[in-house]
Amino acid sequence: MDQKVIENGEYLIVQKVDGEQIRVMRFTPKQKILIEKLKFDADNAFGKPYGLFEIVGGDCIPMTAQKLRDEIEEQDAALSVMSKKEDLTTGDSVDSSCEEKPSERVVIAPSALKLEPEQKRQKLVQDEVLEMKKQGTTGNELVAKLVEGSASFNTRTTYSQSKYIKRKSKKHSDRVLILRPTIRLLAKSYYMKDPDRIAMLRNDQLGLILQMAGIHHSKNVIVFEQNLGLITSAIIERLGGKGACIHIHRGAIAQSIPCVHSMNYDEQTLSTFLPVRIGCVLAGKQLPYDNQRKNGTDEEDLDVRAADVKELTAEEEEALVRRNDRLAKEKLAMDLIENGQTHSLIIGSRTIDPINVLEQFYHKLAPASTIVIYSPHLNVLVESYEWLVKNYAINLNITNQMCRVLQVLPDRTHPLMSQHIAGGHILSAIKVLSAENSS
Amino acid sequence: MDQKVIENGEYLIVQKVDGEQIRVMRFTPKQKILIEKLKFDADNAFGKPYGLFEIVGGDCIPMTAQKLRDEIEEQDAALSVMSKKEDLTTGDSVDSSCEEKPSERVVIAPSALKLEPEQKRQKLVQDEVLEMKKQGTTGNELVAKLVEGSASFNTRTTYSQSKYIKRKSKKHSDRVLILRPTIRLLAKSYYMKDPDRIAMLRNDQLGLILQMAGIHHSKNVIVFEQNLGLITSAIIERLGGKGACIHIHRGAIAQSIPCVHSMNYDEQTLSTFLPVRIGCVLAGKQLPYDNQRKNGTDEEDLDVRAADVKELTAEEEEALVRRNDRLAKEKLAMDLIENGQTHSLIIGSRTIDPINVLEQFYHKLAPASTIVIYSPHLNVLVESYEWLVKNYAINLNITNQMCRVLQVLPDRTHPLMSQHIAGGHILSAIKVLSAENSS
Amino acid sequence: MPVQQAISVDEKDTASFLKYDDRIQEGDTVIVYVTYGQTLSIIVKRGQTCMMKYGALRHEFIIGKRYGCRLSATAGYVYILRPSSELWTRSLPRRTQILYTADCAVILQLLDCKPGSVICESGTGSGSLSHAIAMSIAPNGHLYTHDIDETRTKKVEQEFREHGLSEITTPVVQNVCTDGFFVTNSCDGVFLDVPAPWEAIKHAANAISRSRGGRLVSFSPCIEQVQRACLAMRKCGFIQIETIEVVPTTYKIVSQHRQTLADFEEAGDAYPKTEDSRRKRKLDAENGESLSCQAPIRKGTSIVFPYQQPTHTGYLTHATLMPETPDL
Amino acid sequence: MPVQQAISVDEKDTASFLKYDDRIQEGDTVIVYVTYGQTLSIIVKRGQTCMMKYGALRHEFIIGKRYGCRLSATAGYVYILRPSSELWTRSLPRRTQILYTADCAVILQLLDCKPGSVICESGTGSGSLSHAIAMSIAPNGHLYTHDIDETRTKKVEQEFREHGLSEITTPVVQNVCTDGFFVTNSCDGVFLDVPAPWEAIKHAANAISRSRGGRLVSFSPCIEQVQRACLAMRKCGFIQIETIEVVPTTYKIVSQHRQTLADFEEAGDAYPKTEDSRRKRKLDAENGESLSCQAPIRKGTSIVFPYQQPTHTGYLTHATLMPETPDL
Repeated sequence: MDQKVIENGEYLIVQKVDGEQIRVMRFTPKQKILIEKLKFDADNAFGKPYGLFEIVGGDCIPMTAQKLRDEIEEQDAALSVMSKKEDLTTGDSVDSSCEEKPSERVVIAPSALKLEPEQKRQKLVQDEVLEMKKQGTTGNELVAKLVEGSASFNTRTTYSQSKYIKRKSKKHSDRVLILRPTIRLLAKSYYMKDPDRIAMLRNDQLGLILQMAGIHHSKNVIVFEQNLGLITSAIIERLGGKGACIHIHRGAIAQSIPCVHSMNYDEQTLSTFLPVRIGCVLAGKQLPYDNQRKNGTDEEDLDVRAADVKELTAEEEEALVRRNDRLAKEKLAMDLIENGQTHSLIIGSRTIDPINVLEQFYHKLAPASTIVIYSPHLNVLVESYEWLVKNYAINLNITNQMCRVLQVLPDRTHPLMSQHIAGGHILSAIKVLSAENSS
Repeated sequence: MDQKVIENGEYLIVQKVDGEQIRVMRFTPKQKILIEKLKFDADNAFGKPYGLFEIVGGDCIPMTAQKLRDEIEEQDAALSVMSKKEDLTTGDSVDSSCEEKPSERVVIAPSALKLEPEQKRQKLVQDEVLEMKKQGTTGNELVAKLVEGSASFNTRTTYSQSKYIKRKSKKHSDRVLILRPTIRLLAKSYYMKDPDRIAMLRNDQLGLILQMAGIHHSKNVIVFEQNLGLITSAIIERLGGKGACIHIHRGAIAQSIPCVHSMNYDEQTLSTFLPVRIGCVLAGKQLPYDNQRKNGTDEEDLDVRAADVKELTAEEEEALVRRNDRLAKEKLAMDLIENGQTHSLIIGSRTIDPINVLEQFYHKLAPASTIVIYSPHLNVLVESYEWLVKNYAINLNITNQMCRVLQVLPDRTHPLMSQHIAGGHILSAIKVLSAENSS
Repeated sequence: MPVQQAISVDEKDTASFLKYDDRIQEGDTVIVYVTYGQTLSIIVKRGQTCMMKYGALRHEFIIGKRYGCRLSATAGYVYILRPSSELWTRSLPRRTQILYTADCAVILQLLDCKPGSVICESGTGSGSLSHAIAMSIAPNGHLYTHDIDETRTKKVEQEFREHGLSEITTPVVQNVCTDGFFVTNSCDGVFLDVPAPWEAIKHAANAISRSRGGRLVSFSPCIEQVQRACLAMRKCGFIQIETIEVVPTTYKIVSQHRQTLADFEEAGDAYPKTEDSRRKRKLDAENGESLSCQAPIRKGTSIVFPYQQPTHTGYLTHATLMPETPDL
Repeated sequence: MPVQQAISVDEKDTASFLKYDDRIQEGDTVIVYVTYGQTLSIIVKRGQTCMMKYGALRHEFIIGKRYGCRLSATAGYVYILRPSSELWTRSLPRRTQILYTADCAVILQLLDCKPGSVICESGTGSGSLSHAIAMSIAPNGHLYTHDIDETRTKKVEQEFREHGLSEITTPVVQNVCTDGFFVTNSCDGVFLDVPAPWEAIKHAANAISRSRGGRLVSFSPCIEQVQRACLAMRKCGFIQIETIEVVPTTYKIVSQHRQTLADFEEAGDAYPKTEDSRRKRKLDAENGESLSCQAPIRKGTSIVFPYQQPTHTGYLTHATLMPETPDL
């Protein structure tokens, strides 16, 4: 099922090592991939295994794990010389060298040294750096040179050293990860890039939604979300090709769901994706297709539709097949809802009042179903909570959670100084039967 | 000004070393002080300097800082033998021994050792412990013995060791701190004991209120609070005997303000405390005293009034003097308000709608005054925010903050596993003049 | 046509924790929901009786009822719920400190768990996370869960059998720090919750598929464990090493009290006490949620509750091991 | 009768940052509030002009105006505010990384600062905390603030003079880690913000009054610094050693969008963008607060904003040194 090498037309995750961006993009021939000032040709990546690459002159050279390990050993050896400490017994096994205490490597420098301006300390001039880059010096080599060139490096506090190395690494690192998208990486990518459009839904909270809803293989789930398809896509993945992810959407076709498209799902996996039009939900029955209606004008679907446009001649027939497939899936989904065969309702709200969605679906859920509502606004959930209590829900719970990244470096360990912290709240509950309906 | 020794009738903070409670109590003759199962006579504390005491047989024996240092040195020596490591060069100065790396002292034990039931490991039986206690063995000695008696102590992970020592220490420690109350300790005491009654106001948030309001010597401040006098008392302290802390209160006399009473303020410091009845505020003028009205029935004032009751014969005259004093202060306060001589309004809300308080006082504040509103409920502050924007306030800011305690122990450092986390939100603003009033 | 296949919800071979029958059958594991704080997991068996806060409930009464039903016990009502990994975490018999749902949920995300994933775990503990992983990788993935304590692996093995998860799980008695994992060069993810994770990391690297690469997540309460683990991960060639901490906060809905100064002067601050549920009749008390909504005279609002909450469980350090690709 | 004394608000000898005159005089330090993000501190002086985002403002126009007034500059409106330690922290000329108000506020509490307190601080840095301390201990306390960089102490000395705080402050050029503090056996509290606090702790113990005892607060970004500092504190006889971390979150008020499914089907989610302030006229823009309230068509609600915020500044370790009482 899983491909081993990068293929033409695939959605991929591109990320610089220690970079700040995680980009989701579709690799097509002759495309120039640009990420945080690093540039390479998509063509050079095709046919190579997913993983870590070093970019040298626009080419992608794969890095193996072994190569990385060797490199790290070299670096560590160099560092231990640099810190002018006696070498530890080098005959040690890997095991005991892993146990090396953090404090043995770098000692926090005594306080209170006057800092000189950066320019004075830095002997390598800008021109030299540019020259070396032109000659194909890799990022890591450059950083090493820059560190050497900084006369006062050893006298600065390790705190500034760390900042220094980091700054330099960021500027010159030429390593890039090219990976198959995962829900985790997609979530992080959108959260960093445009938290507003996914209603600030973080990966950790997405996980909680799935866990509270109890999503797993073969389950039937109703989802209404305003999170660019992130929740929907995560459900599809967890269903693993069996069950139903009933996706309630605006307009004639499911739109604004880039997180579903970019996961490169195979046909079997995608078979559980059952889009249902809001119009049908509101009408209480399946409606015929309205061709006059504008189908999805959002940017996210542009490339999908752009691809369609190419085969204009066969378009009509294909469109008919696709439409029939959509209608069949929609019918299936609506039957599951009407027959009380859905076991979970997930609402990922950004602007929608969850109560309005609850009113549409809650009463049709099978008893013992799970309900999970995500919203950036706590007050919205307070009202949903009260609605649920009145409608025979138990096990109600409202949480939010802090998620903080730590910098873990010898003698410089602390939570990151600044991070994205926006997030939402999660309300979860279980529907039960009233006393009268229980017997 | 500051007393040096514990006196009869004083409010004091009592806290066991590493205990969980911080108690505020008034020490009176023949009183038995009981804290977390430790008992001693208040009489034994009178005349001794505030500080750390060891309780042996109901007596309080002062501990000096020097004694503590000696003891710690001993312990460390014992520990370093226990950890079977070669002693570090003992001739080192204090300076370098302070630099001792955490990881050098205790090594995290290898994983995966089966744990036997506690009873099996613990050779010292309960009877022996009781016997030793009767013989006056101090808490520290007992813990040492218990640790010795635990056969598998050294084979357990240090994480459990730490928990073990802590559990034992808590059970047997006989050390107690007797201190003069400070705002910090009062805040912590009430927050731990009864967060509900101070509307979950934490010490760190109290600090932020004072800082955003800009409270300092000689300022005139209006405060309405429902936090047991905690905010009021903090303002009184920061005024340092000059300025005005105009305290808006319910009923005929200021009630439910134990945090003011228990600070043992001298007359000069208390002179800035100007209580004003809500009745007068609502009436827009000073009202005569209504004797029929019940004066403060809350528990907090009981001891104050109990003290009054003793001198029943002189009571009437004294009451008259006090009432005249109260009326004079109230008049002063109301004049300051009416004349636009107040520069800060602080609202510590628990049940009050801050907007109602703003409506009473905001327009009478001097321009450029600071407004700070505390509430456990964010939605209340959202509405106050909107009110303030409409009424020429700028520099608006809503924050809350996490405050977390860390356990810092060699190889066992982490945030406490469980803590009180309830808190509130703080809205701050500055009143400005409209364009018309600016010239 | 895959669509038809996708929605068949009732197959003989689906496991107990994964199946969605409408009615409860003998042999099913069900969750008896007593209060928010008390949920019990029982295997329904004729002749047996479940004892809890609200008295006794004979299993006979449960069989044939619908999931989600409300049943009378001798001293109150309970609800019968479907088992889920979240409810299991709250109901399981605890043999050790367990991982709670907030951490389990994040760990599944960090391991990229999905149907078909092969995951190694150590230690098994009480099987809280083990169940969460097994549910997420069903029906064609596999979980190898390691513990040094045989009683624990035996117990979780039995639970997996009862819950229809035994075919996708293999409990192993093995010290992963000294002896490595049960499999090598084959899994997609390794989870570590051991006192000295740095000892296990090179073994984790060996367990991960060399052609696919994989994910590593290590849970540790102390920062020093994290520091050593990070060094070890770096040495073993892991990349994108990141340490995060997730701290959930739970809220409670209460009715909001908003007084004017005049109200307050008149009545004082009769703030709705959190403990004033004494007047509640048993019927109200049977689930913890009804407190504020029985008489919604005032607007609801949320407060952080309880005042004291977990503020730390452990740090989660996660990293990626790249496939061992040949140089091209 | 102390009451009369307590409310005299206008004395000749009170300092500039402490006095509460109604009208602005020449020589006063005032805060020019341009936007929420831009506040300037200026000393009002005839003939000078203040340049900022909204153009130029001649000081002549400020003199004699009331604090809190709104004034026209050449390209917009500004407000003239009284200086406070909070506004100073946001407006001061930064020479180093500074301590912000959330930390300053907690530090004052942990040091038990009040009028009369004698406090030692190191380093002075840009004087953000120094001002906060000085304001809180006035009029009869004293602050000794130490830094190794003379340009910094000189600068803060000048600022203290301009702000009427020089009598209660003494800036000192001294490395407290090697040479200790300016005073011994006399202060009530010591604050440390130095890279190697453990080197300064025995000196802190020496600076604290032996008869009164005192408080110590140490600020450090890294946990390793905290670990060493805690060991040093314990060795030097400090008790009740506690490390805390305070992380503030700021909110913003936006109008809430609550759609029904029908609304959404019809109109899409035209969520109020955070950046759609382009249509705002300059008049609205002049203070950052007016965004949502100009047209309160919808109910206001709060969101965490900005999305990225400070999540760590440093750990605060605080401890108490008991008085050296004689054995009784």
